[in-house]
Amino acid sequence: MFESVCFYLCGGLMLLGGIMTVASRSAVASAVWLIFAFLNAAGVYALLSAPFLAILQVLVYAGAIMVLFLFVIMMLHGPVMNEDLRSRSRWFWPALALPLAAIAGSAVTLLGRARGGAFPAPAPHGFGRAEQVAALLLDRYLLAFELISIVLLVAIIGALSLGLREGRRT
Amino acid sequence: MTIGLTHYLVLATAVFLTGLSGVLVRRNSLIVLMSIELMLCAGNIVFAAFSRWLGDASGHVFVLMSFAVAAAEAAIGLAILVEIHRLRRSVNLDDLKTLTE
Amino acid sequence: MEQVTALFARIAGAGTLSPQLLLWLGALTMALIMALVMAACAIVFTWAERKVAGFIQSRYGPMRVGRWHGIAQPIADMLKILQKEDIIPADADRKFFILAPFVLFIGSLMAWAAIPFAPGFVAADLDMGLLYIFAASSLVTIGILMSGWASNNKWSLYGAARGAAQIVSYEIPLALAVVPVVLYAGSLNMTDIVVAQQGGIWKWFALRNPFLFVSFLIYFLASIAEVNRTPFDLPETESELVAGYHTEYSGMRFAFFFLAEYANLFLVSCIATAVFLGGWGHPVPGLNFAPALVFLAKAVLLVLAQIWIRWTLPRLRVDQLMHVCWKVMIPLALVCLAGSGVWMLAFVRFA
Amino acid sequence: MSRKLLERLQQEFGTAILRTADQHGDAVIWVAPKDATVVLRHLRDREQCELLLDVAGVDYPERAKRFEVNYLLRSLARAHRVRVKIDVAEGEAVESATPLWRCADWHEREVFDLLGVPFRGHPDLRRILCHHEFEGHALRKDYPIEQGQPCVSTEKLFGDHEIEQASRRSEGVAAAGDESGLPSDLLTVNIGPSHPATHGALRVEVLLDGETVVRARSEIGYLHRCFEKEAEDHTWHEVMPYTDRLNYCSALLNNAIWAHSVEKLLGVQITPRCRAIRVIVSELARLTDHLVCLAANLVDIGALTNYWYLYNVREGIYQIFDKLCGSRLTTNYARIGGMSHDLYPGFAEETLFHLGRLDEAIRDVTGLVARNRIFLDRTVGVGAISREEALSWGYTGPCLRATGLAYDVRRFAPYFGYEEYDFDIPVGEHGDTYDRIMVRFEEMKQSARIIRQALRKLPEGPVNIDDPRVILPPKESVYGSIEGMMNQFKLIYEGIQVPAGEAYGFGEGGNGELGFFCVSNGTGRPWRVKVRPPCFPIFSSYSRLIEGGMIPDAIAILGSLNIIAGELDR
Repeated sequence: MFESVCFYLCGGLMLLGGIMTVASRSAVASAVWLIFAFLNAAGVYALLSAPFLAILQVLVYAGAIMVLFLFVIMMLHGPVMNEDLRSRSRWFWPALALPLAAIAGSAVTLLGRARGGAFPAPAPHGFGRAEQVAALLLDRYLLAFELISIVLLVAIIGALSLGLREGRRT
Repeated sequence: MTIGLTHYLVLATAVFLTGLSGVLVRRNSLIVLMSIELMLCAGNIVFAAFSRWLGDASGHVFVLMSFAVAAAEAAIGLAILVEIHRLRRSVNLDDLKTLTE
Repeated sequence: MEQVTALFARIAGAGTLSPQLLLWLGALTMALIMALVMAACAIVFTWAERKVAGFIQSRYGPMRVGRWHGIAQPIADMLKILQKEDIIPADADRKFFILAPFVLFIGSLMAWAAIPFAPGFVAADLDMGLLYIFAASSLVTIGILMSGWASNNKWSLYGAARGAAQIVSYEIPLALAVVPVVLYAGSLNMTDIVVAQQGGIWKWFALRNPFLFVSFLIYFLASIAEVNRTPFDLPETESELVAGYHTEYSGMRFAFFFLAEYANLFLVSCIATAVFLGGWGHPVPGLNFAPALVFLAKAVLLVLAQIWIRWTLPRLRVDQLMHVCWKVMIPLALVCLAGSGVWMLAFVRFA
Repeated sequence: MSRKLLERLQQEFGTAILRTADQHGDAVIWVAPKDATVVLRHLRDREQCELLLDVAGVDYPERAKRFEVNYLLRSLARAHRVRVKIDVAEGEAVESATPLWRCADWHEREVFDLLGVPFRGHPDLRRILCHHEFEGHALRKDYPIEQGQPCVSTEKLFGDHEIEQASRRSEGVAAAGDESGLPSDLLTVNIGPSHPATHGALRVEVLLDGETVVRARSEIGYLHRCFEKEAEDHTWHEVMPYTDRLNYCSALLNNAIWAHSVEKLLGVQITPRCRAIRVIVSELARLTDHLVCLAANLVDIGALTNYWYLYNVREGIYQIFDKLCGSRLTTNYARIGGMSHDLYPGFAEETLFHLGRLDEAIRDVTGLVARNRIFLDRTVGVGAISREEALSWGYTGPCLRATGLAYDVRRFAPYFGYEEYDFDIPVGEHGDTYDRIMVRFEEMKQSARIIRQALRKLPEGPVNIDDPRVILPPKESVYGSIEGMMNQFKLIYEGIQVPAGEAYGFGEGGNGELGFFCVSNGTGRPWRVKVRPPCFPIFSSYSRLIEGGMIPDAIAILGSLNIIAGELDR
């Protein structure tokens, strides 16, 4: 019961955040709604017995990625962007309504028929904790771990080379 | 009814499609980037949900990878956007059609 | 927290409340206590800051309100600030302008939940308490950015941009500096970390090995930057950016910024106490009375040290700030991490 | 000295030099507007007149060529003091001296603003002290002194085109053709007129690329209150309290130098005791000036505590002033021909006590900052200016000495008997913010040294000269005799009758050479008083100093230049 309430709360708010992200006129409002959605996503992770992911979700998304977004929005002459009415085409609401309607329909039928694929009762102890994920990451998925480092390294170098604009200095 | 895998999948799909419609409909490239982040997030929920269903934390590793990709995407994407803004004074996708013309 | 839940259970009578409800009630009560403690600390520290500043600057500081050394000054200040007119600039983005101080405040409030003041005295004894604290305090950045943006003032915007860049950058050495401790403690749980340091001053992580001591210094300096205090007070430099991101705030909303600043000051000191300085443990082995007081004493000492630094040093320039972070602190923190690892392999026997 | 120079000039230029004169040791030459640039260039290049002190315009409505423009030149190496006079009629233009001296820019703008004399070839001939909506020219004799003009709009200091150009330059993409018409990437920010770091009402409009200042332009005049116009409407004596408000951090220096200037015009010699008192109070005022400047500058850099260490001493000196003059800030202590009254008993002991505290404060503060890494990073190499450039910008005082040039009026042209005192002239090396700060610290020590010497050999005797034309009679004689009564009446109502003539009286102010160019037509009121505020030319170089630096640098530099708006805007 408690879990259901939490799920509908977090899930519903996350979806709301997502919709508002897409629907907001101003980029700053979008970003703030997206942060809201991500915070609720952290709640969803917690419900899925993935506390490590939940905390990382907040740390990485809310603490770093979205800060970067907000930073860039503000630096790019935000006031102009606020009034950018063209940024939402008139197909917007139909385009948003269609998938949501489809989802609602399928959800009703799916959940109405099946039992919702109940999870195997309580997750094993230590499931989704930092220790477990770390053990996996450094053992079975070492390649993934290395890939992550390479992706991040490339991203750092790429962002730096784009940001430094060396060729522009006279 | 207890909350199960299907619920999470439905939620993830809804979030994913919301993000997708954002990518398709919005013209402000910053918001498009944000919509992509939303889609990635929806994918992560699917990973985590199946991980829970199967009782195997391997899915979490992939979520971590996806975090890294999302962070890298944001960093590079925003760097490119800043650069475009410098050259064009706009981040509106309709203004960035030089190649098609 | 167990004590609190037990208390509730006793009041309501055994069995009348479900365990889950009890858990939530307990957590809420603890959170409330924490919020009150935090507000009280913040208020006391405003007074302490002024007295210490006065002492350093060969003057008295507040002397009038309250009988002894202006002890009631913070209360008078609070009353005054509550009565001030609440101004929202005409061109401001109203929603975000109103929301920003709360986001900032909640960010620092949430982090308090995982601080273990004494054995069992912790609102939420999370398995990943340390990570949780970092995650919660990262919300502060968003509050700063929102306030700077919403004020629609160029100085605010500059302050917010500086603040965001600074806090995001300094979070890296801050986090890297505590990793060696996690290595030693083998846990992210705050209580576990503190328990691992019991048994006298030589058990404290800051003094376990030279690398950890350097890590502690890095943590301490980076935490000053995290809370925007001199010499790292660039987001709100009065002489440059008027008041930075809270230039346009007044009255109650400004009080939120003000409180959050001092609460954060205390928070980072508490984290340092728990992570590096043995938490509630006495420096002399064998003693174990008044653990909470010991914890508070250490944290307050760190706060005083931060105040001392603030009134002694000039402030850095933006580029120098980033230089210190990226080219000095982060490499040094990495070296300390590696060094601690090697030290552990070489000298520490695993139980 | 000046005769030889005048002879040389006459040989060189012949009839181009219309007339010459020697006024109080200043070589004065009259030239026609068309020859002005040639003569000025010759003076700069051949006679080493590297310093353009001031450009002073005087209005003589009854003359055919109504305006007289004075270029006040100074040669540090050869000790020349030259004044080049150019007579122009209404609407006639003077060739601008901006190619010769950078500081001519603002000085000529001031003449243009207040008298309406145009300058040909001036790069930016706009109003400077009066606002952009002002009509007429305030210092013309036919401008009514009561007529005020309100200003209702702000002036944008940068046009869109300039912003676009600066933006291109900062990005280095000037070659790409299709960029034009796009809004600029630079952020326009106003530092001031009310900003915590301006310490007075100044405005600097900066174009920022991130934190970097790409272009800057400053605007002054927010505190303009027509000191020079007021002076023309008051007797020589009544001007004294107005001088308090020029550089309000060192009012006593202004008092003393004003009195000195008028005495020069009168040709009177003050008593030995008066000279010693003036030296003492001048140096005390210099101390307060430097203390305020340093305290404010350190606060701007973030070292807040030093403020109290320095201000405690200033407070002590202000208490001395309070006892001595009856007020702390606006002292009004000097009188033409003497002082308002003698020192009070116990003055020497109190002063020595506070000098002891000064030494302590200097030790404390330099101990906190002088070797502090953050402080060094913030100040060394920041806002550096070379010796040549500083001279071209008209620097004097500590800012010039920071570049390594030991020019001090107290040594160059001693007055008040400064030649009798033993003191050093501290100099810097790089002309950066650090040097400016350290030069001021060292100068405070030297000032203390001078004060100690002066107190030790303070001569006895009268403070005021014995001259009923200049000095008010004692009260007994005012109430007791008809002569005394008449004397008092004449001096108060008609003022001191100063013989017709011109004199440029100058001394070492807190920020540099403070001068009063006084013109008398033989009546009790000045015909024209032109102040040479030391920070006026220094502030004109401010934009140049901060361009390319960051906002925090700009703030640190502003503090180290010690811009006092009261003196800047007059």
